[in-house]
Amino acid sequence: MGPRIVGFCCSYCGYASADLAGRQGRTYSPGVMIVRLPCSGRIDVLHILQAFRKGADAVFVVGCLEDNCNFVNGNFEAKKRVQEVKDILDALGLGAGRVEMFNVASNQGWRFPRIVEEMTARVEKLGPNPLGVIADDNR
Amino acid sequence: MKSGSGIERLFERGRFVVTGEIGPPMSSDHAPVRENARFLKGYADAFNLTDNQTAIVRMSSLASSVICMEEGVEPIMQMTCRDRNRIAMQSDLLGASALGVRNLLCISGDHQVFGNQPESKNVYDLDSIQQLMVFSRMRDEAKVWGEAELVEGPKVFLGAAANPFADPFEFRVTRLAKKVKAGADFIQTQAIFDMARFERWMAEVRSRGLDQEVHIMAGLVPLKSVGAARYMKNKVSGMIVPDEIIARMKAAENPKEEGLSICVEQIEHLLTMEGIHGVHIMPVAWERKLPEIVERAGLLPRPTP
Amino acid sequence: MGEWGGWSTTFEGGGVKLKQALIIGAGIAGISAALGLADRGVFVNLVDAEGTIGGRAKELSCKGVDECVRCDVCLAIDKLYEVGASERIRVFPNSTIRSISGEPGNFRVTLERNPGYVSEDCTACGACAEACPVPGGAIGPPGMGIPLTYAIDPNACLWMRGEDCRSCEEACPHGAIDLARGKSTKRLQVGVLVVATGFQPFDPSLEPRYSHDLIPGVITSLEAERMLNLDGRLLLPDGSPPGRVAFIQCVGSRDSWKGVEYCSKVCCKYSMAIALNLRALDPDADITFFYMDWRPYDLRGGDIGEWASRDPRLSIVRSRPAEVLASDSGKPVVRYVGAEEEIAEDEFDMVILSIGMGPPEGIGDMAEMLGLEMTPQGFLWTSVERPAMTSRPGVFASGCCTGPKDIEESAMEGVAAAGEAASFLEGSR
Amino acid sequence: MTLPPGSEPVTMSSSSRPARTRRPVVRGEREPTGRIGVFLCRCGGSVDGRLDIESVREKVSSMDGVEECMVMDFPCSMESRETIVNVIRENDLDRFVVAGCSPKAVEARFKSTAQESGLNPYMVEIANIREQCSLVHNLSEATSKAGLLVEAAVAKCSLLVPAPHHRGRVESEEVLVYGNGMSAVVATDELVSEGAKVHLVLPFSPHRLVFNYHDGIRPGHLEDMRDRITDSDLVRVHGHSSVERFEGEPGAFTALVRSSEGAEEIRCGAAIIAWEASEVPSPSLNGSLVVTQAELESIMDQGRVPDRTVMITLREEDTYCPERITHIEALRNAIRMKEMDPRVQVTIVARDVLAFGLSELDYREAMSRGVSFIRTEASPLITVGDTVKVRVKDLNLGEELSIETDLVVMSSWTQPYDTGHVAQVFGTPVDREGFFIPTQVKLKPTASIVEGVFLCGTGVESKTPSEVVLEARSAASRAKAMVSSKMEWGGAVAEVDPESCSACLTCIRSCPFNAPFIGETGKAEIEIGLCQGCGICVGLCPSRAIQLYCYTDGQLGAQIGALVGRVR
Amino acid sequence: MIIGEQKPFKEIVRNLEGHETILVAGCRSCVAICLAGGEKEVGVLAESLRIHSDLNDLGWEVGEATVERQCEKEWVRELAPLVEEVDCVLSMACGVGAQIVQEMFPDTRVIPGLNTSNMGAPEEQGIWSEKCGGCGDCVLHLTGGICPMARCAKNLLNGPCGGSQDGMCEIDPETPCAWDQIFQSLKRLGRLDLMEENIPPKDWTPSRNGGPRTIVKSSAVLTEKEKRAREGLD
Repeated sequence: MGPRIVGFCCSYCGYASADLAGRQGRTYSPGVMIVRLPCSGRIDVLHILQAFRKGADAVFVVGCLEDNCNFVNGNFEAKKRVQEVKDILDALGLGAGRVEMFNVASNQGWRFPRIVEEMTARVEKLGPNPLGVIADDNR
Repeated sequence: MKSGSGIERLFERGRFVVTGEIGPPMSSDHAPVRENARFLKGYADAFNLTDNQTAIVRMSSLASSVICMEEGVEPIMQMTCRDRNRIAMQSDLLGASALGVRNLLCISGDHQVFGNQPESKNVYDLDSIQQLMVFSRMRDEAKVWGEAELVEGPKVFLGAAANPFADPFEFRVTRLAKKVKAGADFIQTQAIFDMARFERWMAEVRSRGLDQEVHIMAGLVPLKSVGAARYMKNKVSGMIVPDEIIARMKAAENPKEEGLSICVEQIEHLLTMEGIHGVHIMPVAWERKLPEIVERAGLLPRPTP
Repeated sequence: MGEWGGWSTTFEGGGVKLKQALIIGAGIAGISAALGLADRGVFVNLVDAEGTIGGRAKELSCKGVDECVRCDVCLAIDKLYEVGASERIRVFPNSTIRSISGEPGNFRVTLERNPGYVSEDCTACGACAEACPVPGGAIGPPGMGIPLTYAIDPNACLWMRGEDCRSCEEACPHGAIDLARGKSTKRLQVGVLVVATGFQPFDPSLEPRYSHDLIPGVITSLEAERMLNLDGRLLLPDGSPPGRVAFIQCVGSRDSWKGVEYCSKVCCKYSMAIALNLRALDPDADITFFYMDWRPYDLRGGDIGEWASRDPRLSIVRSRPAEVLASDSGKPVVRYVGAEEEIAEDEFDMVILSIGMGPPEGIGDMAEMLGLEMTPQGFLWTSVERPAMTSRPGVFASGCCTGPKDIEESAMEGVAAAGEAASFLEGSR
Repeated sequence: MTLPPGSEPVTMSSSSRPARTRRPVVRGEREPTGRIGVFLCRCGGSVDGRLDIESVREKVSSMDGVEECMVMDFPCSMESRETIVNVIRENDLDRFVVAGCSPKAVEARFKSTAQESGLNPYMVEIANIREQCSLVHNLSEATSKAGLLVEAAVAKCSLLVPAPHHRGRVESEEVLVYGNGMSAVVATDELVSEGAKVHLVLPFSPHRLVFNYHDGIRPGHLEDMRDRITDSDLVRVHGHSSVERFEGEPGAFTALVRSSEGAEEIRCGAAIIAWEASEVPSPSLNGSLVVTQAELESIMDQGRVPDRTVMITLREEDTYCPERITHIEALRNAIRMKEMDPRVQVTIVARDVLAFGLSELDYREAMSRGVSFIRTEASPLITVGDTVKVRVKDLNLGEELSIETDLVVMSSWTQPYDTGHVAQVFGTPVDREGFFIPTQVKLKPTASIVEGVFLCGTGVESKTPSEVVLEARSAASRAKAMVSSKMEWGGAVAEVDPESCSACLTCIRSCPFNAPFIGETGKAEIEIGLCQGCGICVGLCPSRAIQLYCYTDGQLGAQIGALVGRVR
Repeated sequence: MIIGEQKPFKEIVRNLEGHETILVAGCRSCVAICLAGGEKEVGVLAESLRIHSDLNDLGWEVGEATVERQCEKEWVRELAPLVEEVDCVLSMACGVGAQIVQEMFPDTRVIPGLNTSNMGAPEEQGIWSEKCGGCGDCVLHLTGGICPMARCAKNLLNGPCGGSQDGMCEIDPETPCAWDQIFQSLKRLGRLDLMEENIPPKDWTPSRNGGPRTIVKSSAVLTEKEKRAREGLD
């Protein structure tokens, strides 16, 4: 099913954009699993780390376009959380590139598949998450 | 006579005193100090021996002072509050006095971040004002801080620094007053470029009669280049270099020459200023120019103390 | 959708007032009015001539890249979900008004359900599209409208073209497709009417000098929006991004020759948003605006002059171009009168015509049927003091059918209309 | 977003709050049993056929906790939802998963289904196996992905807890209108005609309300309206008063209104801040030769028209004046002068003539009547002698013109005053110039950042009178809708565990809606009525003391685990 | 409150070398409030350590626990059962907490996870600065409520020195000059006279010069008699 990628999506934009992509029949890698959040601001450094520990090859967080957050600054908060994780990933040697923050609008159906493309490409560059490989071996 | 130092005597006789500066070397070799002393002898009445200036480790001001004396040059030993606690300070003062050092300049000292030991821990057990309080008491009452009696107090003429160019300006004269009250006998000011502000400061000094209580020496730094001017304007805090000076340096086809002339003009101006009892000339890394400056300012020959 | 309860009539002071509304036009104004009324417990019949609701907004695109440029389009789209979720709003797609009788408080309306060929039972499962033998498919996938239904393109459909193919009908698991379906009618009784039939974008072929459809790269702002909607960036027919783009403002606005004397109000705003999108994607793109007066409807940061002053690659020309020609290389060349009264010509990769808004098709008949007054410009007349109030009680109007406005203002009018209509039903007005 | 000058970035004292956060009683909801039902949607061929729904069912029905797992045609249809209710009752399920369309489309329906079956409405989880699965992947991919999605949904569902929620009438149906001009009057009028009770709070007496007609509004209309509403028994006018405190939640606000007589507490369900900006007198005015548009009007009212007039619409410091109204004023007055005497010369100096929409017609009329226009970017130089000279650089001619004239009319522009205080009281931010900042929340015109508080008037941004009317009416209409509909809150709301709270104020500092506060226990509490459920505080809380119903760390963790912990 | 910040992850990992079972212990007090060592930070660090262990196949076992106040034995005692399980505790509390943990569990190695910086206060969300030097001899009444010992780079008692420019300290243009602030404050308070006086050399005995300082509030201390009484000896 391709690389394991978790997308934490704000219900207002990222999630809607994915829905729209679906309705418009825009396909993307089935390895992408979407976790719906009420707002990207709900994201917690822990959630992202958990995903990686479980073996996610990449994680992305989708929030609304800047200055268009339904909750004023949730997407800015999310950006900061993602940066925190980037630093940790670097310290761990996993590569900060495995996590990214995107800002999209609910009616950008074309955008979601592009995000998936982007992250898939990054995984190809960085290789699979070793933890995922280990996990698979132990299964 | 508090100390019998040369400059004290000159001040007493109401002479216009000239002091210079000799930067101790980053070396254990005494030669550089001697050479400078020999070369400068007679062009100023005494010379400041800086104490690890800008927090860069150099030969100690005490040792350098003694070397100068061996060359027949009168030293003004600088002592910062940065590197010693009150014990070391008092004992160094006793030692210096024992070796014949008669002038001592009390300063808080540049913060260590500027030097080559930024990781070091500063002391500041005392600040410069407290240092004056402690030292003047040692001299006048033959007591170390606290009550312990000294068999013999130090013979020392106490100097302090004043910076009319730092902020808050309105407090600057008060701070001078505090130093005087704390026991300063003479004052060397920060290098003057903004003459207007300096005069405003002096006016207030006079209005409070402080010029009667302490000998004020105006500090001067001859500019070597427009770069140097800019550096002092921008990098050295507590230093104001007006744009016209920079412009003038920029305009000159021979900046060095121009720098000297500016300095000479400043001296000539200061000679006429009420309450100024001398000048303190600091040709930073340019000691050898001192004679020319003093000469051109018509301050030669220097009187014998 | 299933059967649909909750239909009650309330008896109030005067005559019978049916606590039901009919909203004609399911664009942003109509939707805002519908939601506003549903909020107050009024049951709403939302009628639209198209297969899905959303009106013009669903053709428009978000123009932001990482940063929002405040074009409000996404917000309009989000409203569609609320309509879909509301149990008090019933949507009639592919429907128009055949006749209206009765009096304020109790209108009798006959809807004409046009052959969408696909009924609202469609679940957009896509079985039909898969079954369709026409190369490229005669059945389009749903856009972002609600309800989500597939639409059949009569021009491509084999059956329509006289051949005997009903594969989609057979494929549909819900019997939602009936290629033979003729017009059907539906009767409704409602207390109030809200007209929100939107606007007609200016037809660029009425402005032949700008060579729309003649020179590749000359597109209307609406086409630009559709392109952005499709994959997020403006591309030339050959698929390459445009390096030099010109915007021609006031195409079909402020132009008495075209019988359009008014200013369409929103073109400066949306064309600047499109330009911001271009700039965000390509810092080196050369962008030129040809305009007469810069009228940024959105006051916050909408001044083109200010932008031009800090962006060397943005040029602004205060001139209405004479024509758009083709260069030897076939690229569009804009011909205009320059600052020194001289004739100047600039070549571009893409020329975007900022087209204005006209009264919606058939508004005249609508006005006649409902007995509503119109403005000289051909829009519905509404009172300045009561923006949603038409010349006839019980009938309200909002959105661009009463004059050009942007999404937010349309939504505001929808809300105001809901207030008027609701209070009319409650008899408090 | 800047807070009003001198205002606290946060309010944290429990004193400025109702004594308790409202804890809703969840009536008639059965005790959680942990028995899960799963309803898989064929959704015609859009799910079934595009993925193998049967194999998903097999996979899922074996999961622990799953008591019932059935495939249905359209769970979202009325009939199916009745079926679901029965299945829940029969099998004593206390939570369920629906796998089908996007929750954005169907969530609301299944919440009510849950309630109909006597469950807490938030005991349902939806797996999106259509838009985000069957429509975008091939059959085998979609099938296995759907399996994971449903598993994940079950994993999350098994950890759901009944969320606090409340649905009921508002406590007060009255609306507070706090204003200083036209929009306040119009908003009140709309509310009255919609049958709402209104408290109209004005900083001065209603008779000091002044209005501006330039935009087709019948002169006198607003005065009539003012008198009508002040006489209406639905309206209580608080003249010479100010709102000093405003707290509570939508449907149940308390405002402290202070007047010269003293202070009074008012209950209201919603509030409208209808603030008008007032004129900034142009600094360069000079007696009788350089006047404002308003002064020009009074000159014309005396039947006088100068032979030569130059109107300047540019601000002193600005290249152009963005306020439409100044341009409309200029055009209308220019036309009026020409009407009074066609021979007079009228020149309008502007960078752009902001004649939006139908005001373009005024622009055309002005031109056809011979009003001349000069385009310029720098504001002109005025020298006053016995006549006035205006020096201006004409953009079109590219040369400096010097115009001699009898009268110069300067457009004055507007700025809101004392909005800082209002903003502080209501917790709605203002920008640097003092304009209220409307919320950016999804297309809610006239909404402020505070739920239940609406904004209108030129204190939000400059507008023409007709736009003010529209805005005021829709603000009023929304306020009325709010107080006459049932108040609903709860669901995905944040809740503090006082045990672990360190009262560090992080939540208070970070909440955009000012929902957290320090309660009487000295620990943080969250005003459910104000909580919008964004979860920002949850992600930030250093003590992990805050959880968001429907999105707890545990639930999300379980979901993540199920989604990622899989073999490639 | 006490302000600290987490050590760089790599340093923490280095210091943990040789240990396999680790308890990451947080504190709900100051360090939680300055977002350095509360339950959240504990969770994040613990998870990061687990990932590190998995990646490098170290087989670490990482536990988490956060107590009310690590500076008090009674709270730290709660950790006892967990500490038994591990061979080292990574304390996310301030230096005080870490020491108490060590004191309570002398046989288990305690490794600091934070660098304890100062006694300070939040300036705004995410920004904390030092306010008190804990010198044991407060002079705030003389200095307009601004502490020169903590906030002057040279902790002068008779400042400002010649390095004060435009209200900023000579050490860098970002740092405000405490003495300039004192001057402004006293000016506002109309008590500039306080700055006319020379403040004599400071008595450092109440400060950090006699080994660890111990404050005794005799009225709160149990007397020998009381203790014996409690132990039921009398």
